[in-house]
Amino acid sequence: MAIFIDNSTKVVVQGLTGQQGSFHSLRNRDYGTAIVAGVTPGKGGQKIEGIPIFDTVSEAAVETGANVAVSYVPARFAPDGILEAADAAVGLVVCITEGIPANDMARVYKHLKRSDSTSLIGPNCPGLISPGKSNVGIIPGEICIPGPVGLVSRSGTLTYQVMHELTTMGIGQSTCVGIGGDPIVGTSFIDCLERFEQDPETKLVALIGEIGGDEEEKAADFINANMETPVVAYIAGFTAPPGKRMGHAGAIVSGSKGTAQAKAEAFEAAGVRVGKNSTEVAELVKDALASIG
Amino acid sequence: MAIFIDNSTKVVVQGLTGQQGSFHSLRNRDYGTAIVAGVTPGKGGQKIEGIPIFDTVSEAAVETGANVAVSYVPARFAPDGILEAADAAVGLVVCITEGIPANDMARVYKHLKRSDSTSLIGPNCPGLISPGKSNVGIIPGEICIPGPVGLVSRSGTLTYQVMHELTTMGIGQSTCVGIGGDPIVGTSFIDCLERFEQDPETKLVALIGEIGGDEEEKAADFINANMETPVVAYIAGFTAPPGKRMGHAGAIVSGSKGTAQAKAEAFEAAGVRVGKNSTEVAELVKDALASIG
Amino acid sequence: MDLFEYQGKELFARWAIPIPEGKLATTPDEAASAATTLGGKVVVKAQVQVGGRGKAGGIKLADGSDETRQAAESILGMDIKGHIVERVLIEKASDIEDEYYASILLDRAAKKYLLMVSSKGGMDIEEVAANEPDALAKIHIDPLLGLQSFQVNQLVFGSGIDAKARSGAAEIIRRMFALFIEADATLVEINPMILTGQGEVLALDSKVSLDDSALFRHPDFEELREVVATDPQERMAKERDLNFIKLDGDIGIIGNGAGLVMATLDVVDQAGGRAANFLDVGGGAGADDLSNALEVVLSDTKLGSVLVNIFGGITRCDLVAEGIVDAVGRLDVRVPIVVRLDGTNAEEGRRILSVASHPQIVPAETMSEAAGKAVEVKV
Amino acid sequence: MDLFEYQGKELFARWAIPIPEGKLATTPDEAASAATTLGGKVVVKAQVQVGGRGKAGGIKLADGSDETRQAAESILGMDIKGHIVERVLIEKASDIEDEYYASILLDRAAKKYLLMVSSKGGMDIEEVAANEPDALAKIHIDPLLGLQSFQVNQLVFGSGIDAKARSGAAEIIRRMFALFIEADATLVEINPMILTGQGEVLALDSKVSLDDSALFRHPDFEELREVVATDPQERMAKERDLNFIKLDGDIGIIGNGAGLVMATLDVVDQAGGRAANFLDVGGGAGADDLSNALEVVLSDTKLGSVLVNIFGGITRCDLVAEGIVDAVGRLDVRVPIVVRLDGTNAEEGRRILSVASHPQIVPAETMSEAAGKAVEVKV
Repeated sequence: MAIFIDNSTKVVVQGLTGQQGSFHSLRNRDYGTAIVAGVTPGKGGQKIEGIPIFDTVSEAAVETGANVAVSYVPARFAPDGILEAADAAVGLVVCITEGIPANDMARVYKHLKRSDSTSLIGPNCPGLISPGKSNVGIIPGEICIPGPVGLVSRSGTLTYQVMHELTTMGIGQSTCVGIGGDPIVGTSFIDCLERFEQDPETKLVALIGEIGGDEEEKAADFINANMETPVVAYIAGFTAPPGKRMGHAGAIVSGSKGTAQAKAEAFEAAGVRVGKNSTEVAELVKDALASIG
Repeated sequence: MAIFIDNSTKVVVQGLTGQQGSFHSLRNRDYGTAIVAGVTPGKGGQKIEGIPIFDTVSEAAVETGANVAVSYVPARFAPDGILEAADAAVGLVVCITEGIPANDMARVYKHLKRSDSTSLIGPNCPGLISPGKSNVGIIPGEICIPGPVGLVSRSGTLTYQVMHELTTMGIGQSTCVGIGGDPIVGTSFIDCLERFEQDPETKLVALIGEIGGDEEEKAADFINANMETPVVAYIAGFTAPPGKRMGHAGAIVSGSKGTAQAKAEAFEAAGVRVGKNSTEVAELVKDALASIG
Repeated sequence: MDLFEYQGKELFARWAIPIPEGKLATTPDEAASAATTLGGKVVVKAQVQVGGRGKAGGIKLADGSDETRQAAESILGMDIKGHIVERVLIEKASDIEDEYYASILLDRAAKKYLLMVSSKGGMDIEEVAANEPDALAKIHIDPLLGLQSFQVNQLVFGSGIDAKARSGAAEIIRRMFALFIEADATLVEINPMILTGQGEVLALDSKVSLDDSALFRHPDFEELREVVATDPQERMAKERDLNFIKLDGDIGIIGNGAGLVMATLDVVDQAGGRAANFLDVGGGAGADDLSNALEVVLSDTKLGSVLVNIFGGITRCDLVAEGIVDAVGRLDVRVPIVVRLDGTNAEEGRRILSVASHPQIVPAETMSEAAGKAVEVKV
Repeated sequence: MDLFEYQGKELFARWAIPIPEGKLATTPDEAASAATTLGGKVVVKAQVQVGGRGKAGGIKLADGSDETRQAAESILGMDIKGHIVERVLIEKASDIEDEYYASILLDRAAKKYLLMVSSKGGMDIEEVAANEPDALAKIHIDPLLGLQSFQVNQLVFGSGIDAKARSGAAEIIRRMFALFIEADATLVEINPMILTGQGEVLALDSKVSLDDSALFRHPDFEELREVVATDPQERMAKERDLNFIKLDGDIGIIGNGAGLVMATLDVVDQAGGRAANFLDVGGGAGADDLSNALEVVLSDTKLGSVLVNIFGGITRCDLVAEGIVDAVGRLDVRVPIVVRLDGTNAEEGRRILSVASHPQIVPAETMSEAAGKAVEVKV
């Protein structure tokens, strides 16, 4: 098992005919992911490297049985793309696109929560990988190996850093999910923790947070109340100054809220050990796995 | 028992300071209904005939424990009033107001269905009465007596006509609900049938439909599939010409759809006897009650 | 409120939905001068709110002002299924390469907007739905979310319209939706929507219904309404704020509440009569309303009798009776008026009528009895 | 993008939110002439994007052009918490009867908009929330449904503002919401919102942040952005499309990905150093991006060293190395550049750097080692 994606995953790509979409989707396919369709209105009937293109997602889903959509379309078209994938009932939508206006996402989020039949990962996220099974998005598959650690993160390259350190130590991963760094993302830490808790393959979870918002604090409460699976955490941004937006639209410390310190304390209060840097996190994971036996 | 309203009902009136609102609400109070509050922004702190006025519904609900809101506010303000009552979580909103634009109701309906914690009866309806217990709206209480018949109708005065005939025959009613004649109303025939089916006091249901839409057909299917309680029906508009809007915005025959004939046939196919006029319906009710014993 | 084709097209123009160039004419001379202004071949189209005007000879092609004048002469004044043609629309003839269909309405069953596009235009859409479902794309629009671009794609690709027409059709769909919402329409239909030889997509016909309840948001639509209500009796009712529909029988009907009036029509039918109209005086009607209602109904010269059926709730039967007495006093009443009063203050009402003892007032106890009498006493 | 008070008020004016009459001035003479035009008493307000300008002497009352010139002279050029005052806003003095607070922002926890109104204006709203919760009304707005009238009522009645201010405040709330949505703002705050002796309600101050991601919908906002980016190094980064934030240490930081760069700042701190900046070259950066990034970072004359921390994914470490070699070749590099490369093509990248063997390039194996070295080699 794994969470969200596995060997049964069939992916339809929104924006496959674009530069980013084709580059990463072909990499995903090389990894072994079933990329079954692309969608570009007006290019229906064509093929890209053997992958059939459709005019609409619903047509693609019906024809190919795709159960995951991944979107690389430009920010101004991406909200419509998410809604289209949800409307086609593909079940999981992964939106890699960054720079979607917050108001657009607020509306999309509200709409998706009403229907509840579609999970959205992202936007502004690297996607997710279940090592050895399926890779959807831009995470480099080479730095992962299959194993017992579930990883969930708001960040991209920082996640790679942690995955790399784990892999270097010989510790594999069940699924690594980049939930995205925007103020509004479809899937929260808690959504992933819930799934990891249910996944028999995941023996331990590493959570990588960052400044801004209160998702880490909520995750700490959730872990405390609901999780048997051990969790270790890492927070980026201890030295970030208040009021500055640190790259991610969501990464901003407002007043006394959203600081890395507060988040680390929340985790520690919930019995979650917090690493000070990526190397320390990897060490904590190693220790915790050893103690599980 | 009864459905929707009974002795525990406490009503907040939106538009109590208006002419219609005060007239009917005082009549409702004379009937024995607990009219606990009125809402008129800017008149908070005043009293109308001993009933305290508040600036907002939420304040009124908190202060008085109101669990039903009834609205008499003008059509252009009524959608906002429904949303306000839903936001204040009063549980049941009865909107008497007629002439609300269809687009406004489409939005309100969608919003209410998302939250699901509030039932709306109406708009453009006479309200409802549980004889001897509570009367909310404009139905004349004098023409009812308590008894075993549940009554649900899209019409106003036609309902009075049927109630009157039943009462004259000595047959009482558990609850009479006017669901309203607009194309979009909050509570459907089925919603009421479901409740009547669950209500031990209701031994038989009389359903009064009219031309337009397909709510009667859906009700017939529902009765066939889910109801033990016997139902008799009556449809108005056998002689209505196609394409003309018969008073109610919802009462219009489009092409071959929505005719009284089609509705009557749907009911008969579901084993529901259909009266040709109000007297015949009352007779059918009497016969059916007699056969229940 | 159902609009004429030319009124719908005025709205199309305001919402930037492309239409053929055209002009309205009420006389053959106006039509001829319109043809001159437009130049080239034109189409002369009867403006009536009923289907099948083409088959009835209400649409003619003409070349030049003389032919146009002749066409207008033959069409103006024509009776198409009971509708007299008072106006013709003169439009530049289009070079039609293909015909499509597009519409939007409120689907009351789904409580959502329903958008439909078909590659088969100029036909009855219910027929297309039944016989060629692949040529019809239907989607529902969430009222809170509104029309999304992907839905426009689903319509243009799903309906199978020509690739050349896609972008033009997509633009029209977006604008139709904007018109539907912003003008508070209940129906916007374009049949046919055409692709021209020049690659343009145009609305060749228009069918637009507006939500009467939303007119308060659109004071500028009042003038559309004035044109729409052409029947003198209907106009008279509108001026008196009465809910009136003309029917083709000879028994005038007055009641309170739409459902009760519909039921009254049915009971009259069951008694072997035919209603001359539907008239709902509404809730809480007073003496003036009743008096006005009788005035409107009695203005129909083909009338044989009148049935007044009132169940008092908010409406008080004593006031109803006063209104009737007032009306029979001030009007020349040549037919019997059967009156049935029940509910609030019914006894007092009956007393008032009996005191007035007007020869044309016939009291009745129940609805069925009233219907029977109305048929019986017809003159 | 955070706006200056006067820019926020320009938007207020466009969305019909009442503000005092005012003029912007960049010199004492302009200020004096503004005072003359406005007439009467004026307020001279420093335009800086930092709180506490009042206590710092950045707001002065003046009567007539001479006093205004003097006030402007003392305020222009002032350093308020590191912000140099380049502009003053000259506004007609208001007759303040009461002070309130109003704001709207996106509440990321609730995923809804949060509207707040308080009868306690001119104070820190978090303090009001903590100490006088009854004076603060908060409501969430559903993004699909939008602001409803009843919610406006809940705010004006719930906050306990004066009855005289209710209708003016209600109107401002509606317009704030329209501005928030239509301009794609992430924050609109009015503190204080005042009631004047004449019964008007005005926005006396403005705090507006716009969503950078939505600027494509607002090409006319580009000019606001030009004024906002005043720091020369930040402007240089913006021209090169780099995500840059100026900090106050002496170690320049370059990395790929916001999370990784934040983590790099932390590791430098743990190693006893202080970062001079945050610079994220983004995903898929090429040689030019790296070369540009180094140019921007090295333009800081107070720098002691630079740390380049790259984890290659889409980004290729060989291209990163080429960019570094290019930069050290064309720039006058006076500080050591510690480089750590990992991930895609890392070995090839390290080889390129080693071949170039530039005296200022210091290789490192891991993030921690790199941070340690960057502190160690500082000049």
